[in-house]
Amino acid sequence: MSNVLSLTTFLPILGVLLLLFIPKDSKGVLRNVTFAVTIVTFLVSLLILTGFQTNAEFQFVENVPWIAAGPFIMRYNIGIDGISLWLVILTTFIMPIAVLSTYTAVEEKVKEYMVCLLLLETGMLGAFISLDLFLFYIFWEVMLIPMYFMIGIWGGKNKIYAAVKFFIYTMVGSLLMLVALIFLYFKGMQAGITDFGLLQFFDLKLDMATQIWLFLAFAFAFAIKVPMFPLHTWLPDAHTEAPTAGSVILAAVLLKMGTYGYVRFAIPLFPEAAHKFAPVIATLAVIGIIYAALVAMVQEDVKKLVAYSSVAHLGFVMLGVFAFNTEGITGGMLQMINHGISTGALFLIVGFIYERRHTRLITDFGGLSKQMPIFATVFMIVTFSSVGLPGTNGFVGEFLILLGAFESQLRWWTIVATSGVILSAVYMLWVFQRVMFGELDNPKNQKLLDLNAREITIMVPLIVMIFFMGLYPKPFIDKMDPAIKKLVAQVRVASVNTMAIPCADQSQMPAGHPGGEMPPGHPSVNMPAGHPVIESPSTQPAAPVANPHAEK
Amino acid sequence: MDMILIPAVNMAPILPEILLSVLAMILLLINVFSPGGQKSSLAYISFLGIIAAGVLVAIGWGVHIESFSGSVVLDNFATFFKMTFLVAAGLAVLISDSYMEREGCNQGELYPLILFTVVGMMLMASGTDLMTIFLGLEVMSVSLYVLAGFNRANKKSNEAGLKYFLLGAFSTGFLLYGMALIYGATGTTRLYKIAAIVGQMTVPSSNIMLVAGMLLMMTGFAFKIAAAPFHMWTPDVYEGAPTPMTAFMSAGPKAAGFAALLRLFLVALPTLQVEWSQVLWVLAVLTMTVGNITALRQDNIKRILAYSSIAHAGYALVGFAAGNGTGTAGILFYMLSYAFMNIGAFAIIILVSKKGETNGNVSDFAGLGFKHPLLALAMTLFLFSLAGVPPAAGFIGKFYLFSGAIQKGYIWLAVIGVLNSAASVYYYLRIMVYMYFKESTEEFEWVKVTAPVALALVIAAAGTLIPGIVPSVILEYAQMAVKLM
Amino acid sequence: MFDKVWLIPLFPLIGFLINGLFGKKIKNEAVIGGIGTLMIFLSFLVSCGILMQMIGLPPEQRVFEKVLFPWIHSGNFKADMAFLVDPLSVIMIMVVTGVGSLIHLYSIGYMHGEEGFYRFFAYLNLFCMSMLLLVLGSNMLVMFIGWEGVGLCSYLLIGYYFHKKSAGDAAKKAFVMNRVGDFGFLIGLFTLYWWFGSNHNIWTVNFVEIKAASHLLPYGGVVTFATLCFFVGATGKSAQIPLFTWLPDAMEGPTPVSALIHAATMVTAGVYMIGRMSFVFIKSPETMMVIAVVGAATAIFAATIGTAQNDIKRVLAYSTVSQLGFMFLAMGVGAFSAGIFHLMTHAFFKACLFLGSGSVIHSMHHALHKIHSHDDAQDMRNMGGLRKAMPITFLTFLVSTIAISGIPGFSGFFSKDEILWMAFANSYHGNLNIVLWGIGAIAACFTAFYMFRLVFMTFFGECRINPGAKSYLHESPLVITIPLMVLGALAAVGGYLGMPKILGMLPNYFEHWLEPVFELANEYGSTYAHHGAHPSHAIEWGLMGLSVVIALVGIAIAFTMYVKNTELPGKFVAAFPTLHRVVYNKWYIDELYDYLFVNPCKAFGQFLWKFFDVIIVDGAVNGVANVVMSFSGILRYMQSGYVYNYAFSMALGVVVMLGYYIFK
Amino acid sequence: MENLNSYLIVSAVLFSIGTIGVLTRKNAIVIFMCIELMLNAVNLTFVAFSRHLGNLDGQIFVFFIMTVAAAEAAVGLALFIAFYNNKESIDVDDANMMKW
Repeated sequence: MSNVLSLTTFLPILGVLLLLFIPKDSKGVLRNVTFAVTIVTFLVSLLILTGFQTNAEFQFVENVPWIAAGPFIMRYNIGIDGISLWLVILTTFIMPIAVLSTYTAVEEKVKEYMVCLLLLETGMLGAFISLDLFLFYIFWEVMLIPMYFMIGIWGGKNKIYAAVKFFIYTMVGSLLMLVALIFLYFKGMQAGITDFGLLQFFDLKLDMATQIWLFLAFAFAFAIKVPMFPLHTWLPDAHTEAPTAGSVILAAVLLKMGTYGYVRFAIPLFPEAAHKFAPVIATLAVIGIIYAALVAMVQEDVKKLVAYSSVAHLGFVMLGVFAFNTEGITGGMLQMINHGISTGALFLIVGFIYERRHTRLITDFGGLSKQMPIFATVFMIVTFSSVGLPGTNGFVGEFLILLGAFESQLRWWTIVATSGVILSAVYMLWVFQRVMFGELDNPKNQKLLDLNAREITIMVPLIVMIFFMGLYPKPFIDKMDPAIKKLVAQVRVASVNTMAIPCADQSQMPAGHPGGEMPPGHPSVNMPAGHPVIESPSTQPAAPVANPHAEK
Repeated sequence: MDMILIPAVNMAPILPEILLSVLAMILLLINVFSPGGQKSSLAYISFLGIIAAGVLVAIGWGVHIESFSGSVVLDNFATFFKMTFLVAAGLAVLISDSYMEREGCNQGELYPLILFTVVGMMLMASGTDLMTIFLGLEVMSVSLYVLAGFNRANKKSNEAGLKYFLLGAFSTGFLLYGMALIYGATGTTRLYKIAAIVGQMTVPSSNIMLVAGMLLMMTGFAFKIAAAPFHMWTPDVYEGAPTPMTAFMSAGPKAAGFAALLRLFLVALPTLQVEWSQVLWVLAVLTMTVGNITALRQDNIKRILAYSSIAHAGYALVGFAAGNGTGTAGILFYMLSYAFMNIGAFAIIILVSKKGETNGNVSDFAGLGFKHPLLALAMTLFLFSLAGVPPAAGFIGKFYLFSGAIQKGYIWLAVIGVLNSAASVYYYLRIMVYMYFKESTEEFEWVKVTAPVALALVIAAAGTLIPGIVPSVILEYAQMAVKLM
Repeated sequence: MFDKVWLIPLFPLIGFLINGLFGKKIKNEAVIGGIGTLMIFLSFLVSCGILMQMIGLPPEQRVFEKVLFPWIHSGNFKADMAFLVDPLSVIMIMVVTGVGSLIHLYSIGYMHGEEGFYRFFAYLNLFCMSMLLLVLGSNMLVMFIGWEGVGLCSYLLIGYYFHKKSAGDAAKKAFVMNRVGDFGFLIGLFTLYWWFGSNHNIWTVNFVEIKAASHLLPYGGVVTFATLCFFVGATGKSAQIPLFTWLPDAMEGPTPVSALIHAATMVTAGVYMIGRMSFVFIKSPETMMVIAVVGAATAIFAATIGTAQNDIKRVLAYSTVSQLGFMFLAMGVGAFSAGIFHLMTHAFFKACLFLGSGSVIHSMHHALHKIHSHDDAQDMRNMGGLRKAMPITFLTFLVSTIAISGIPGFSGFFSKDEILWMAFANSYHGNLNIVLWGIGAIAACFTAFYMFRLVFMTFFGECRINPGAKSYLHESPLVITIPLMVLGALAAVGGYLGMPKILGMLPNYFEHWLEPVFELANEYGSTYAHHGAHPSHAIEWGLMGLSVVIALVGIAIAFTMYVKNTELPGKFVAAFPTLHRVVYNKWYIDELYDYLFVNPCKAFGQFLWKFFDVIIVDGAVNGVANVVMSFSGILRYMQSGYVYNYAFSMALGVVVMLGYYIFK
Repeated sequence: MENLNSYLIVSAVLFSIGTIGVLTRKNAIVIFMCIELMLNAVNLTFVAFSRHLGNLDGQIFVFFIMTVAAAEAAVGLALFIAFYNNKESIDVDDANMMKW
C-alpha cells in the first residue's frame, strides 16, 4: 500500500466517474453512492493513520516525474508528516458528514452537487499532501472551482455576489503567491535546486530582502484564505450564502488551507522573514480575535455569527503558529482540527434549523429547547466546545496556543488574545440563549420536530470527537509532535540568525520591543535585555540568570 | 551565350503551403462549377486538406532547411506555429458550416479564403526575409478582410470588414515604412544579414533609422496581435465578423503576428533587445490592462471575448518582453492552447446564438448549465482556461509566460500580469454566473450540435484539458522550437 | 484507598451519563433521583474511606498524587489527568460529597413533578463531578477543567427554567463573569509557568512541583502579577468585588442549586484555590493586602445590600457574598486554615439556610398554587408566622441563623471569630489590621441583623400570606426535612472541630489537620511579617466578647424593627429614601456595569460591524472593484466606433514611441 | 548624400500627409487613397535606399508592394461596395454600429 495517499486523494474522482453513470433523477442512489465513496475514502485514509510512523519524516512519499520543460521540473511529489496527517484525516472525516447533511437539504441538482463535493475533496486532500510547490498550487486553485459552484448554484439570496467575491478574492492572493513561487524557484535554481520539491527549499539560504518579499506574497495569499483581519470580509458572505455542506467544508477544511500554508510553506521557507513579521501577524491575529468576537456578538444571522466566530478562532491559530514554539504550533494544529469539528458542527446545527424554518435570523427563534431537547443538547455541547470549555477539544487547542504564545515574545498579544476567551463566551452563549431559551412564543416554532435519526447520526461522531480530543488529545499530539519539533528547530535556527545581528550591534534592545518586556511589576532584570525571549530551549542549560529576589 | 541561371529552389519547406494553395484554388473551381447547395462538401474537403497539410507539417519536425536563397526557412519554430495555424483553421472550418448555413451566407469561397489565410500565416512563420514576411502578412490580411465582411447581407459584418480593411491597410503602411527604414539602415532584407550587420554596429541603439524602423514594424505587428494602443479595431471587428471567423481571427492571425514578430526580433534584432523589451514591457501592461478592464463592463459575449483576446495578447507580450527561452516557449504554448480554448468558446457561442447573431448577450446564457450540461461544462472548461485557472492549459501557458518575465527580472510586470489575470476572472465568471447561477428563461431548443461542431468541441476540450494536466506533451515541443530557431 | 480517589469523580459522572442519556426514558422520579443521590453518596463513602486512611497516617505522608492518564503533553508542557489527595482536598471532597449527598436527597422532594427532573439530576451529578475535579486536581489544568466545569453546570442549572428570560440572562451573566475570572486564572497560570520555565527551566503546572520550587519565587514582582491574575479568577468564581453581581441573579435557579453551588461549594472554589496555592500568594504582600481589602469590602458591601432585600433567596445570596468576603479576608491576612474552616462551616449553615428557604418556598408555592394566586412565593413580605406550620424547617433555620450570626457555641462563631481575630492580630498588614477588623465586625453586625430580619419576617409575626392559602401551608416531607436536620446539626456542632486555642476546651483539630498544607506559606510569610508585640490573650478575649456583643446588637435591632415595632422599617425608609433606594437597588452596580461594559461593548460591536466591517473593510474591497469597474466605464467609451479615432490612437502610439526613442 | 536625404524627406512628408489624411477624412475611398499615398511614400523610400545602397532588394520590394496594393484595392473596393449596398453611404461616420 505504498500509494495509499494517491488512492485516498483520487478515490473521490473515481466516485465522480461512478456518479456520471447514474441517472439524474435517482437522487437516493446518487446520495448513497456519494456517501459510500466518502466513507470508503475515510476508511482508506485510516490506513494512512495506522501506517503512520511517529517520526518527523515525510511518509507515504510518492515522487514521480510529471512536467519537465524549460527551466522547470515539476514532480508528482506527495507525502505526509504529522502536520498534514491530521488535516488529511479531518478532511476525510468531515466529508461523509457533509454528504449526509445534504440528504434533505439539497433536492435540486443533486448529481451536480455530489460531483462538486467529491471534486472538492480531491482538491483539498491534494493540497494537504503535496510536497511539490507547483502541485500544491494546482490543488490550491482547483479547490476553488467546486466551492465556487456550490456557493453559486445552491446558495442563498445573495449567492452570486458571494461566490464571485470568494473566487476573485482568493484568486488575487494566490496569483501573487504564484509570482513568489516562480521567483523562489529561480532563486533556488541558482543555488542548484532542480525541481519544485518543497523540502530542498528549506535549506535555501535567502537574503533578508528576498525573504521579506516572498514571505509577504505567501502570507498574503494564506491570510486571505485563513482569513485574517482585515482580509476576512469574503468569509461572512461566502458562509451565509453557501449551502450547509458547503459551509461545513469551507469552515472545517478550506480555511485550514491558509493556516496550513503558513505552517508548511510560509514559515519554514522564509523563517527569518516570518520572525520579522511575527509581531505584525500576531497583531492582526489578535485584532481578528477581538474584532471578530465583537462583530459576531451583534450579528442577527446565526450563520454570519458562526462565520465571524471562525475568524476569531483562526486568529487564535495564527497566534499559536507564530509563537514559533512547540506548544504554540501544536496548539495551532490542534485548534485547526478542533475548529474543523466544532465550527463544522455549528454550521450543521444552523443547517438543521434552517432546513426546518428557512430562516436564520436569531429573532425568529427562542425557546427551542422545549420543543427540541436533543437538538438543544447537541447545540449546547458544540457551543461549549466552540467556547473552549475544558474537557472539550476547543480548550486543549486554545490553551496550548495561549500558553505557547505567552512563552514566546508575543506575551502582550497573548494577554489581549486571552480576553477573547471572554468574548467568545459572550457571543456564543448569547446566541444560544436567544435561540434556545426563553418562551417558545413564535407559533411557527411550536411545531418544530427534534433531530431525526440521520441528523443524530451526523452529529454523534462530531460530539465523540469533541470529547475525545478534549479528554485524551495525546494520540493527536504524539503523532504531530516530531514534525512540529522539527519545524520549531528550523525556525529557531533562523531566529538565532536574525537575532544575532541586532544583538551584536546593539547590546540593548530598544525599549518597547516586545521581546524584552515583562508583565507589570516584574523586575526587568529577569532576562538580560536583548535576549530573545522565544523560550529558553530545554536543550540548553537553564538560563544562567540569577534572580536577585530568589535569594531574598 | 549567357545562361540565365535559375537558382535551384528547394520546394520542400513550403510543401504544406503549396498543398493548401492548390487545394484552395481547386475548391474555388469546384465552387464555381458545382451546382448550388452542397457547400458542406467543401468544408469536409478543406478539413481533410488541413489534416493532410498537418501531416506534411508534422513530417517536417526536426528538420532545418533554408530555401529561396534564405528567404524561407523550415525549422521547428515554423513547424510549431504552422501546426497552431492548422489547428485554428481546422477548428474554424468545423464550426463554420452549420453557422453559415444558419446565417444564409454559405458561399463556397469561405473555405478557400480560410486556406489562403493559413498559407499567408505559414509564410509569416517561416519567412526569413522582410519580403516574405510582408507577403505572408498580406496574403493573410487580404483574405481576412474578406472573411470579416463575409456576411454581405449583415450590416455589422460589412462594418467589420470595412473597419478591418481600412485600419489594416493603415497599419501596413507603418509596417512597410519600418521595413524600408530597416532596409535603409542595413542594406538588406534578409533577417540573418540584418542581424550580422546590426551586430557589427558599435551602438546600434543610437542608430535612429534602425530603431525607428524597428518601432514602426512593431506597430504593424502590434496591430495584428491587437496590442494596445493598436487594438481598437479588435472589439468591433470581432463583434461584426461572422462568429467562426472571429474565432479563427482571434487565434490564427494573432499567432502569426507573434510568429513573425518573434522571428524578426529574436533573429534579426537581438542586439536591440533592451529597446524592444522596454517597449514590449509597456505595451504588455497597456494591452493587458486595457483589454481586461474594458471587458468588465461588456455585455455582448463576442465583445467580451474580443477584449479578452486583447488581454491575452498582453499576457503573451509579457513573455515576449522577457525574450528568454521560458517566455518565448510560453508564447508558443499559449498560442496553441489559446487556439483550442478560444475557438472552443466561440463554438459554444455559435450554438447558443440565433440567426442574425441575435442572442449574443451574456444574459442569453442564463440557465444553459442545466439545459445543456455538457455544452456548459465545455464552456466552463474553456472559460477557466482563459482565466488561467488550473488544471487547464491556459494556466500552464500563463505560468510559463510570467515565469519568463520573472526569470528576466521583470517582477513587476509579472505582478501586473497576475493582477490583471485576477481581474479578468470577473468577466469569465460572469458568463458562468449566467450559465449556472441564474434561472433559465429559455429552453434552448434551437441549440443543435451537429457532428462537425461536436468534433470541434471535443478536440478543443481535449486540447484545453490535456496540456493542462500533462503540459509536457506540448511544452517540450515548444521548448525545442524556440531553441533551434 | 488513596489510589481509588478517581472513583470519587467517576461516580457522579456515571450518574450524569445515566440520567443524561437515559433519564428521559426512565421517567420514574424515584429511580432517577435515587441514582443521582446514590452516586454522590458512593463518592461520599469513598471520601470517608480516604479520610479515615489519612487520619491514620502521620502528617508528612498525607500527600498522594494519582496520575490517571497523560492529558496534554506538548513540548515542555505536561499536564496529566491526575488527582492530588492531601488534607486540604480531603476536607473539600468531604464537604462536596457530604453536603452534595444531602442536597441530592433534598432535591428528590423539592423537584418533585418538575418537567426535566432527570435533567436536573444529571446536571447536579455533573456539577459534583466538576467540583470534585476542581478540588482534586493535582495541577492547575485539571483544576481548571473543574473550574470551568462548575461554571458550566452553574450555567445549566441557573438556566434550568430556561423558558424564563430572567433565568437565561442570569445563567449567561454567571458564565460570562466567571469567564472574566477564568481569563485572570489563565494569565496567572501562564505567568507562573513561563517564569519558572524561562528562569529555572522548570516547566510545570503541577501544584506539588510548584510547591517544591516555590522557594525560587521572588517576593512581589512577577508573583504579584501572577497572583493578582489568579485572584481575578477567584473573584469571578467566588463572587467578590468587582465580579459579584452574578451571584444574586443566580438565584433564578432552583433552590437546591443555590444551596449546593451558590452557597456550599462552587463559590468557595476561589477560596480553595488561594488555599491550594497559598505558598505562591503569600510571596506577594501586595496581593495579600488586595485580597484582604477586597474580602473585607465585599463582606460589608454585600451585607448592606442584604439588609434591604425582600426576596428570601436574595437575602441569602447577598449573605453568601458577604460570608465569602470573610473567607477572603481570612486568606488575605494569612489565616488560611481559618478561611477554609469558615468555608466548611459556611457550607453547613448556608446550605441549611438555603434548603430551609427552599422548604419555605416549596410550601408557599404549593399553597399559593392551590388558590391560583400569583403572589410571589419568595417574597418575605408575603410570609410571616410560618414557624407554626413548618416547625422543623423553622428550627433548623433558626439554628443555622444563630450559627451564621456568630452566637457562641454554634459553628459560625468559631470560624468567624477566628477570622476577625486573625484580621486583627495578623502580622502582615500593619496598621490596616484594625480597619480590617472593624469592617469585619460591622459586617458581622449587619449579618446578624439581616439574618434575623429574615427569620423574623418569615417565621414570626403576623401571617401575611393570602388568607385562602394559609390552610394549605404545611411542613415539607421527610426527604426534605432530613437533610435540613442533618445540616442544622452540623451547623450547630461543626465548629467544635476548630475551636480556638484560647477557649481551650478542645484542641484545634482543624488547624492541625491543615498544618502540613499551609506550613510552607506561613514560613514564607514570616520572612516579611512584622514581628511586633503579639496581642495578649486579654485582647483576644475582649475582642471575642465584643464580636458577640456586636452580633447581639444586630439581632436586637432586627427584633426591634421586625417583631416589636414593625412600623419602624417603613419610617426608616421614609427618613432615608435615597439611601434605601440605592441599597435596595444593590448600589446600582448592575446598571453601572451595563453602562460601563455591556452597552459600550454592544455599541462598539455594532459600530465595528455596520460601519467598520461593512463600510471600511469590505468597502475597501468593494471599492477596489468599483474603481476598476468605473475605470472600465471610461475605457469603454474610448472605443468610439469611428475608424479615424482608432487610426488616431494608432498614430498616437507610433508618435509617442518614436518620440521617446528619438528624443530621449 | 543630400540626394538621399531629400528623397527621404519627401517620402516622409508624403507619408505624413497620407497619415493625416487617414485621420481626418471621412470618406472611406479618400481614406483608402490616403493609405495608398502612404504606401507610395514607402515605395519612394525603398527606391531611394535601393539606389543609394546600390542593391536591388529595395526595388523588388517595391514591386511586391505595388502588387499587394492592387490586391488590397480590389478587396477594399469590394468591401466598400458591400457596405454601400447596405448603408447607401461610404462615409466612415456611418460605420458606427459597433462601439463601446
